[in-house]
Amino acid sequence: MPDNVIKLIQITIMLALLIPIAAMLVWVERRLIGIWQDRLGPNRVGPFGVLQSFADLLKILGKEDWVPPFADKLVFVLAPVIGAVCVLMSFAVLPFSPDILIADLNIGLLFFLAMASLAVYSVVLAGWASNSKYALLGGMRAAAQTVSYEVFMGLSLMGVVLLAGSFNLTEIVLAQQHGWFIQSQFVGFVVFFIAGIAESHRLPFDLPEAETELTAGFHTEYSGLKFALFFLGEYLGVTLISCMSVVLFFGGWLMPEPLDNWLPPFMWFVLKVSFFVVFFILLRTALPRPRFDQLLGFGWKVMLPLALLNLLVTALLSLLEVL
Amino acid sequence: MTTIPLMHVLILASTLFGIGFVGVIVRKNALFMLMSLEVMLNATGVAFIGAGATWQQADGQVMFILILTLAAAEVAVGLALLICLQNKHQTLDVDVLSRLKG
Amino acid sequence: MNANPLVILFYLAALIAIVASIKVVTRNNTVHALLYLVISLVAVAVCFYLMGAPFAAGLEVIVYAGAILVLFVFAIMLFGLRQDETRLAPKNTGFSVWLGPCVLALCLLAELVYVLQHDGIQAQLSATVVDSKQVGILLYGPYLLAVEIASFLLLAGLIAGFHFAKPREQGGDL
Amino acid sequence: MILALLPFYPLISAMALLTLGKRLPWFLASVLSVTSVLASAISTAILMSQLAIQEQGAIQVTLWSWFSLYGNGEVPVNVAFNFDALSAVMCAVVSGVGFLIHLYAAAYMKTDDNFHRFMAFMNLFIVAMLILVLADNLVLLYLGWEGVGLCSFLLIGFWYQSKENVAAARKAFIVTRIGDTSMAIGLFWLFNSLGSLNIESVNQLAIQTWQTGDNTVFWIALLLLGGAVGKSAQLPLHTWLPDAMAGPTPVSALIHAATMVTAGVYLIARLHDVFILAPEVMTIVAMIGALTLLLAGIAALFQYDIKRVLAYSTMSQIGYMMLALGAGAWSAGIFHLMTHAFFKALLFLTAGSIIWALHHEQNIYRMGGMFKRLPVESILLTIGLVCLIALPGTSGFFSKEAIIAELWSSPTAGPVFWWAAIIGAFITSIYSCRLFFLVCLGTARNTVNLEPTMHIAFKVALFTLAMLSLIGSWFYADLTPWFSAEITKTTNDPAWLHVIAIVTPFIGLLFSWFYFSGFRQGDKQQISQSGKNLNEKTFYLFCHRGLGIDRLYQVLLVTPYIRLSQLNRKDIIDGAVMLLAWYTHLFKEVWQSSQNGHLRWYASAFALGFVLLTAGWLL
Repeated sequence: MPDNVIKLIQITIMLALLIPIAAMLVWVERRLIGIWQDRLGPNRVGPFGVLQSFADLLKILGKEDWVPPFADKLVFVLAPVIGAVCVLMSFAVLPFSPDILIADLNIGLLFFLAMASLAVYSVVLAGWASNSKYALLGGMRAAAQTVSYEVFMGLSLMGVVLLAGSFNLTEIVLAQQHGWFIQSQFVGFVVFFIAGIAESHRLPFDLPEAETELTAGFHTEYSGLKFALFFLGEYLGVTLISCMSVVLFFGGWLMPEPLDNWLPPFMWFVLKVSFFVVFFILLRTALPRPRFDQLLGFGWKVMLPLALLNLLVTALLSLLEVL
Repeated sequence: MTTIPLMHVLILASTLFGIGFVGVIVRKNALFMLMSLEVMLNATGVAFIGAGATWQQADGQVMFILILTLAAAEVAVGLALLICLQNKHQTLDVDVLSRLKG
Repeated sequence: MNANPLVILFYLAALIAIVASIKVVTRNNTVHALLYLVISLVAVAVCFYLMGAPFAAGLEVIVYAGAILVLFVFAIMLFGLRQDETRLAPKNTGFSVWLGPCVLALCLLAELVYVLQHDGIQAQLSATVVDSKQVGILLYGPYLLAVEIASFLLLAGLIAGFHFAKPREQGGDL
Repeated sequence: MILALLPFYPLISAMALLTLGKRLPWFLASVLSVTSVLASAISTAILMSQLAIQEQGAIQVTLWSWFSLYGNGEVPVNVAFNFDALSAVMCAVVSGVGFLIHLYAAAYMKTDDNFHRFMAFMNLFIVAMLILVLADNLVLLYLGWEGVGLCSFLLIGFWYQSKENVAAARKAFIVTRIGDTSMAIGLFWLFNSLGSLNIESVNQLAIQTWQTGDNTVFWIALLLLGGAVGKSAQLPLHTWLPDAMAGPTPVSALIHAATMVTAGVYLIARLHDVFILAPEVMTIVAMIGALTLLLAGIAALFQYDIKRVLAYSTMSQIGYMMLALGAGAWSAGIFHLMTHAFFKALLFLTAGSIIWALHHEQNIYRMGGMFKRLPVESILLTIGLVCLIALPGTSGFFSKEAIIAELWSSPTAGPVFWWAAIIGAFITSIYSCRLFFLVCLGTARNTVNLEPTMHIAFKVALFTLAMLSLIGSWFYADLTPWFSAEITKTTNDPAWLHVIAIVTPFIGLLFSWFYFSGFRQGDKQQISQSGKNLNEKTFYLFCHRGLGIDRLYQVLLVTPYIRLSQLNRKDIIDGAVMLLAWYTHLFKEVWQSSQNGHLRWYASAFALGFVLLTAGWLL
């Protein structure tokens, strides 16, 4: 069973890497925003404050694991775990490079979508189990928002599936050898990326946790390790969406011919992903938060028709063998 | 590789169906009845997929997709009705909501 | 018997599905029941995958668990249904309520199993994967009419849902 | 073409009146309804002149094919009209007298709220009556027959707000229904035997098919006679007519004196070939006529309502017609029908005028002295009564004498019937005198102010009718040739018969002159005593109530029926039906209890059904 052992090792390495990366993203975000806003940000712990996240981690681990007495205990505990697990599971189907891939599922894309849709439960159940007004409102917002945006997230990806002819992510990447799908699927990418932001509840779509309105939304009652799990989930989500964007629209580990050999494929992948992660973070500083009805209206009235149109045009063009 | 006998799949489907069925009959709460109905629908899906897989035909999955559509429409209408009932009668107890009797 | 891990996984998932379904039916707490339903559905999705229907498995999770049941959660949140309040009614407590339906269901099950046994189904599930492309070709070929009908059904569901849930000016009847 | 449209002018008018209703002003409505009948009358006149010129005995027209009795085109029943001598006379009476009565009614009913409805019904009646007399086949005849029955019902109950009127209308309808049922059976039988319903062919086929005295034809004739008896208010179905006087007076004049009640006479005359084949029935007809004429005459002696006197008189005169028919004197019967229509319409309308003038006073004991108060009406009434009594020179004289002359030696009648007719004539003159004395002579026992105006329409109608009553016999068309199957007389009558017949009315006059001297001189005591007697003395009461026939029916039929229905309140036959209902109800209870509205119950029922079904299939 050497095969299985290799897989196990890969999984372990993946987890060992991903969780610290997610933790580091917190620091990256704070520093970057600090810089953009012309201030310092965390810079005391370690060089440039690199160890800030570890300090936070230590602090969180030291806190009392407290569950509010009015909460539904089982669901309350389960909710953050679902979130983190779903996001982590999605990474299993991501082809980081031709070699580094845990599960080469033939329905990889569907699996990603499935996990994304299951991740809703995390937020919704957290809001419900907390048994408090703000949390419930946050949960309901999350449910409405996620269900709405999930629809055209799936639809926007169908153009890619159509062109690649497969749900398998590796095959999708390989299909981009002669040109990234961003060229033909620019609209699809825009829709997907916006939906991705909404799915990971990042600004400007962070209404489920809008602190000016709902204290902290669905995780108002959370603290300690469980709170940390939510946080982890969010940053892992950011990373995941970035990874998916790269895989689906930007050729994954592939690079055009001259650049191809400069770096190993995995490094190209990491570089591309980093770009999107930073883009994600900088979005937060750049955009205001819409009203909730605006959010839903935008989703159903603009994004959904756009995604459908994109799919229709793509289908038509591929039928005429233009693409 | 040992494969799964169709028999077992069908027994799984029957069992799920039976469980959902008991739920529909026993539960008084319309919401639970709806959930039990979902279990039953799901059981039929299992049977279809099992049959489709046995003959390596996609028809089973097509039927499953149709079931899925049905379930979606059913739940949308069903829940809307439940909300109306809740607003009007402040209860979802189907034993109380028996005004349509003969 | 040469136990293939995937086959064992199938039986495991089936068992989980059955147990979770039983929990769905017996729980008092709506959200707990719903969570068990999600677990049941995901377990069934695993079964689908192992039965060589990955597309169906994906749809099961995305559409069923990810959309339809979220609708349930949404509804529960709107109602504020924490517990099944109907269980407080004196009539619906105890074993006797469950007895009749359970016997009925067992009869049904016994009959079904008997029929299956009687017909002597020896077929084995083939390990071959029926992928989404085949499904798609079938859907938009011979089943096109069914697709159209399903789309009408969904439209009807949309309109009905909208009609029922829209706020009324003054206590309109159902 | 003229014939085709003949019955339909009043129909158009009736439709217009019913649809436009009160939007039509009185003048337009009355002009419409009256002229429509006038149009029919003029058409009749034109047709009669044509008929006189042309060779063959009838003008025929087929409008459309109504239906076919076997559904395959065989034995078609057409809406077709046949205008022959008999129809011509009837048409002339119906449309002519009908026109005059319409004219009168338009003025008489002017103030009524439902004037339009009234005139529409009247028009409708004329339509039905014309269809009846013109019908080429028996089905169409039956349509008209029932149509006039319906209109009669509607018009008797015209003032439906009053309970008695409704009861009278119902009575008329139900009693005539008995006759109509009998007639319908007779028609079915006739068709079954002869395979045709066309009147002409029926008459021909009857002669070819049956021997005289055949059993079948006896029963058919008897059944048809039942219809005639019902419609013409003869014994034993006569009881509805006096009550029918509850309707407005023009209705009494038109329907219950001049036209509809003579339909029975017309029917028998029309099917004379059938009746001739059944001499026993002819005798029965004569018997019925004789009995009715005597009974109605006696009853007329004891009435205080002027209209009821006239109603009984009508019955009595139709009795004469029946007598004539029974004796085979078709032509005389029809002649009397015509003259009777004239003078009886005149009598009714005059009575209506008097009633109108006296503010709806109908009791003759409260009249009196009308010669001074209402001279014109009184003279008209006198003319009518003179005709009724059949004093020589009047139209009634000629027609009645014609009948009486035929009786003695008729093979189906005989001396007994002759004597009955003579006694009837005697009684006629007595009750006529009584009426005349009580109304016109003596002193006024009613001091109300008279209704002032006598409408011009009244005058036209009344004077025309009076003229016709006096000289109506000039129009006597001898139909004898037309009734080819006239029964030949066996012996010549003795001369003294005529003398007695002519003298009898005068004897009656003389008798009344002395017997009713109190009435004549206005002896108030005697008059009021006589009025009281009608209500108090048993014999008077008995006669006043139509010789107790109504009472007899009450005792023999109505009371037992009511008793029976009370006994059978929980209808036994209905019980069988109710068993079914109960059974259904039981099942309803059972199934209803299953429809308890409990969703879970339904789901369990599903489950149980499925389990049992599968089990059944497995076993």
